[in-house]
Amino acid sequence: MAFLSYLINGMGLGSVYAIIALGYTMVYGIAKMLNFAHGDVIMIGAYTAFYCLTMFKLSTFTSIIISVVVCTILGIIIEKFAYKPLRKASSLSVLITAIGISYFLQNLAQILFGTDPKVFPELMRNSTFSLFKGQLTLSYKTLLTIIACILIMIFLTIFVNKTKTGKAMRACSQDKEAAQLMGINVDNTISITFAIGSGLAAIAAVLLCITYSTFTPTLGSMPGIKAFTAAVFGGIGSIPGAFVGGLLLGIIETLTKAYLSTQLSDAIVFMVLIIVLLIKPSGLLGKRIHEKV
Amino acid sequence: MKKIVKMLLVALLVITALTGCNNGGKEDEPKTIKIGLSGPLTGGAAIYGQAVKNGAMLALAEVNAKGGLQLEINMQDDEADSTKADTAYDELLDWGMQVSMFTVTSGAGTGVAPRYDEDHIFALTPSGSATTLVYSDTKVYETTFQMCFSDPNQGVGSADYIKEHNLGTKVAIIYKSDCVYSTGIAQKFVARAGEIGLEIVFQGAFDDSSATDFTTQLQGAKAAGADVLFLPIYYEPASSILKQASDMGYAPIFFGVDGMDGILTMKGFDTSLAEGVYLLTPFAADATDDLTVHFVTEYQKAYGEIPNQFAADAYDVVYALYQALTAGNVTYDMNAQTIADIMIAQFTTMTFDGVTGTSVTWAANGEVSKAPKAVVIKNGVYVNAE
Amino acid sequence: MEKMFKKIFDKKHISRTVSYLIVIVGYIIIQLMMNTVGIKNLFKSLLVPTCCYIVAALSLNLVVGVSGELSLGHSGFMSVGAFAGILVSGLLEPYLAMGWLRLLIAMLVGGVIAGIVGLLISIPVLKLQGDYLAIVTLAFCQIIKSLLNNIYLGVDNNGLHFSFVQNKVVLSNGGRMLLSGPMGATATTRLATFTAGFLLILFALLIIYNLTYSRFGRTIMAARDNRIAAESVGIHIRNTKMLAFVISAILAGMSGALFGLNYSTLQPAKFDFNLSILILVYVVLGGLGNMTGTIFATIILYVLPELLRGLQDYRMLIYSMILILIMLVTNNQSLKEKVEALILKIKTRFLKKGSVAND
Amino acid sequence: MTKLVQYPSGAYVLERDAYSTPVLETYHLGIDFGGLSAVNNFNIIVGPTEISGLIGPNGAGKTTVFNLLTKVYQPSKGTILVNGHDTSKMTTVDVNKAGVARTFQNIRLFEKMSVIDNVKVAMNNSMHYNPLSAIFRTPKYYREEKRIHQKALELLDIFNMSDLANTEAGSLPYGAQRRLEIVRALATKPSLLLLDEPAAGMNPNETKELMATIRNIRDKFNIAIILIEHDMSLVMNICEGIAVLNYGRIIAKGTPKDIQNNPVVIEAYLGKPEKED
Repeated sequence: MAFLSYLINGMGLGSVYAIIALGYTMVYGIAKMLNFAHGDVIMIGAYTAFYCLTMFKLSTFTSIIISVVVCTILGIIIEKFAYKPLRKASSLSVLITAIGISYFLQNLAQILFGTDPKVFPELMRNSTFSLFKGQLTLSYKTLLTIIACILIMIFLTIFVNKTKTGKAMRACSQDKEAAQLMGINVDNTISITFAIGSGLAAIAAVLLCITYSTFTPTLGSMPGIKAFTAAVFGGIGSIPGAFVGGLLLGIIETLTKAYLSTQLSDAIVFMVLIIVLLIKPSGLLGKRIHEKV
Repeated sequence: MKKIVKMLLVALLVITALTGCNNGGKEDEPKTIKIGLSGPLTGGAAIYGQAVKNGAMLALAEVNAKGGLQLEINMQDDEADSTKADTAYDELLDWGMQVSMFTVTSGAGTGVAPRYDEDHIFALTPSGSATTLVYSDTKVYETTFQMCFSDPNQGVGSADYIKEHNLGTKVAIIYKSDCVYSTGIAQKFVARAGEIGLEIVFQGAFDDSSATDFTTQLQGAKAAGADVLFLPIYYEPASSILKQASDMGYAPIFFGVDGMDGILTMKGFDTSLAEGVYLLTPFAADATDDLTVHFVTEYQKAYGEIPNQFAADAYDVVYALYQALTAGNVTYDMNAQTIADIMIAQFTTMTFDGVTGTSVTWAANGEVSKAPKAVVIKNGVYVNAE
Repeated sequence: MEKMFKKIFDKKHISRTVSYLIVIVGYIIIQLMMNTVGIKNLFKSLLVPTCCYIVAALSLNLVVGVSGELSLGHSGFMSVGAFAGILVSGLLEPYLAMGWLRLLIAMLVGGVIAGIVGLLISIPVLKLQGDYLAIVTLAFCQIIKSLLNNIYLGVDNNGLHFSFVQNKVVLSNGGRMLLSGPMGATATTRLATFTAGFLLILFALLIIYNLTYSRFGRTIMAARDNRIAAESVGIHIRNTKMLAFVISAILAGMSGALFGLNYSTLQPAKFDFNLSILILVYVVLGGLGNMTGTIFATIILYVLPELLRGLQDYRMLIYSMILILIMLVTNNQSLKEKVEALILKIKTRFLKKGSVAND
Repeated sequence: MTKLVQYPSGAYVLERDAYSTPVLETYHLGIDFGGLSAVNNFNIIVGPTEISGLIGPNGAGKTTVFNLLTKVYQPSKGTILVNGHDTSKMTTVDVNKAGVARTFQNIRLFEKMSVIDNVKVAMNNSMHYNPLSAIFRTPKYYREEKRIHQKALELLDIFNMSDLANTEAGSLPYGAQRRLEIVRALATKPSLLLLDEPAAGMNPNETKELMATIRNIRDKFNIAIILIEHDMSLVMNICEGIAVLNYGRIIAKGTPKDIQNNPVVIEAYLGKPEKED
């Protein structure tokens, strides 16, 4: 029974990774850049929701919406001012800039909000239920996280495959120049991708905060890197890949913590990343791309 | 080439600007004893640093008002980090520190303890409880002393208390593996539990990078059927643990040590979660002796909150230093090394009465003789558990 | 003699000469000041770390600037070097009284071990390119930190005692813990000196410059400038990059060893991702491939905020802004032109005023 | 002037090369990109002193052939022999060591390095000192560096570029960049030189000069050359054998004269006659 509860918790954690991984995977798929600042957008989302709830005493739903809006705008701003001018630069320069943005947000938050941990307000009280005659206790929060993740996946898959914007995104991810020739506004499409990824980050932020209860300006960095691992694991550019990668990574991490060692769980998660990259660089569900000469 | 010369000149200017202040230019006759202190004023342990600062400043004002020996305290922020504490130490040296209140946290203090010893400067920590602050595997630091009871004492005390009062039969521990303080207590606790026949069913660890998610450890403890959860950690992760345990419907008896102190003043924390939590502390704000009543009222007047044991320890440190400085006839112009010799002689022989204990004495290795007391949180305040 | 003089000051080697000069002159000035007027303790305590960061930044510049691969795990090599150095120094302590010799051995061992780790890591890492390569170096840095966090090592009369994950080391009387997991090394004898740091910088410069101005440097840069062309003229990219990577790891390891022996307590968590980024900022501000710039950038960015401690809270914020701005200006043509025009404008105005004043 | 003889396999080589090992042989060479066959059943034999041309309309797969020969792409099928050695297990680097050097359609110089350093990079494999020797500047380092410096200058001199030795390669004029790419390729001492559109972007005078240079290279270095070119006057002038590629297949092979009169080639280039205006 313990195993089952670890497994479900792992899926809860994995769902959060999956939602964050979506942000990475969509942006990487289209802009071919690793948006290192994604984790810090999550953090901004958390602070926004926190202040909406505590300082302005807004309702949970309004707070989440505001947080999503703030993150979306932030994502677009970051893209416009920092990444767009570098569209033709080497990947080294873009990555360094992204790291710069990440540190900028993190340290700005440290100065604005302080480094002391904030306690996220309770949104769901006494939220457990038992199964199997009390042998298995589950929290609604975990279930909520998993369900939210599945809904987002379904929504995004439909969006990317059925809508015009979604199709434009797929076209851009395959060949930007060709897409431009076909009359697709590449810049706008990239901005929309950033907007969606960042909006999802806000949802991930709230989900992270209701499970962990306290958070600091470094909230996003570790989940960010791990979610990137999940995105690579599942195959970068692939939405179902992010889902599978996220879930697997969450489960691996939780089970390692439970049965091997808490202190080694990070090492094992990163080991997974390295092994995946070496054996199957395109990930579980990704496609291989040829280099042009 | 010109550019290079210019650059070199600028560099030279910068360097000259930052030097030479040490022994150049005789200052006016000193009129205070300079006491250094470093502790976390920002970061995850900031509540401790702030409490120590408040307690120390309160005592400082009272002591100076007596009109006798005048003291001065300079507090540097070290964010409870050993390297930053090292820089803070240098800053204090440059300031001309004669006596020190050492560091607030054990982690920061471990790094600078050998430096106090090498430089022969007397240091009395209010709250750094690890043994590494007063001795290492190979040597005893002559000049460093503690005001709080040491980690082994807390570990042993906790185990004994749980056993004697029959709080539970199966004990789980969650500790922070990269913290001297936490591992020190946990190790002693486990050893003592073995001696007195207390069953430990689960040991979970976390470190700085995994200090947010405790569900796995809690699930482990729950699965092992633990009815007492021992938490030799700081209040910040402890608050998350209490929260996450309540989320998963796990309600053992929580038992903390002095690091748990401060949880009630944590901003935004739902104090009802801490209801029934036991913790060890040498200081109970509801005590009725004159000293404590005086301290608590004055503290409340000054800072608007009930002091925790960190504030109390710091308050005592200033009084203890004052007592020793006066008794040893220390003068303002003495250098730190001379003062250190006098202070060591004083501290190993004197008895001190303060808010955190009466008839307190110190061993030659710097450890204090004090017995930890257990309190339990009821209706949001500490109540003596006896 | 004249030829030699010419060689030292000719255009191609001038930056090399300047960096050696700066280091030597800086050392002499600081030594003189220490022995005459005396300097603040705070400043004194910054000397060794500054040297360590300079060497770490120089070695990272070999990988990022010269070889053109973004490594985000440089602090990992420092970490390996640091703890290897501390261990060696700790083990030798009862047998070797001469501090400087112990320090030298510790630095060499630290460098060699970091080099070996670098070699092992480079095999998988260099199979990848670009972002993936960067993220894998970051992953390795985390793995190194995690592993070091779990090593418990003690020594007593019966020899070494080792345990992994949980501290099961039991020492007989008089034994010492050399590494205690996440708490790292405690009660280390501090051996690091400013002179050692100075010599290490010179050594690093010697290695990096001599390597750069050799057939190896040429192939490393060729592989960076155009991978496919380099392969077409028979350059083995992976071996070439591996050389840069391993030498960089060795130097980082040596700087780590010096760093480790500068503190009595050191935790593995000190060498985290932030440190890697910090060093990267020094490299980027100093200029990719520009060693003199790296030295200046490190001194300015590390020492100034430490001295002006009020600035410390804003340090990383300022760093990150510098990082973004430099990348934007150097990589975006229109921004670059704007900034150049601005500099020209300021220059001409400044010069005009200056000449008027001179008249 | 040129005369071809037929091998038993059916391929043609120059008469003067008939009794030496061919520098390049390919049999049934082909590559698929995701199901699309870009090059198919490509068979040629090149003798050790031949200048041959590879022509064909845009997108015919010419550069892909070069990429296959230099192992930038791994062939899906077929064999490549360089100087009689099978290259199936070789990488780009190995192929170069076996004697194939090339230039690129879109110039690929080491732009931030000086002209002479570009050449020295290519000479790297003929230098013998180890990293330690470089770091501690042993006599061997100085000896080798001096030798290679001399050799690089000599090579540049042949192409009248020795006075540009210390210029940054990226700042050279276009024509000089093309020339430098050839010098760099020659510095690896190849037995087969692949030139990918060497005359692209050149004016008629430069092209004329280039023709002389290419002949000169063959005579001086005694090597075979294959060039991809759209400038027909150049191809017809200097090539001794020509292969025409269309849709990834060789549609004609022979001497310039044969090719000029081949109706299949004319059709490939100009389309079917009746469709013309």
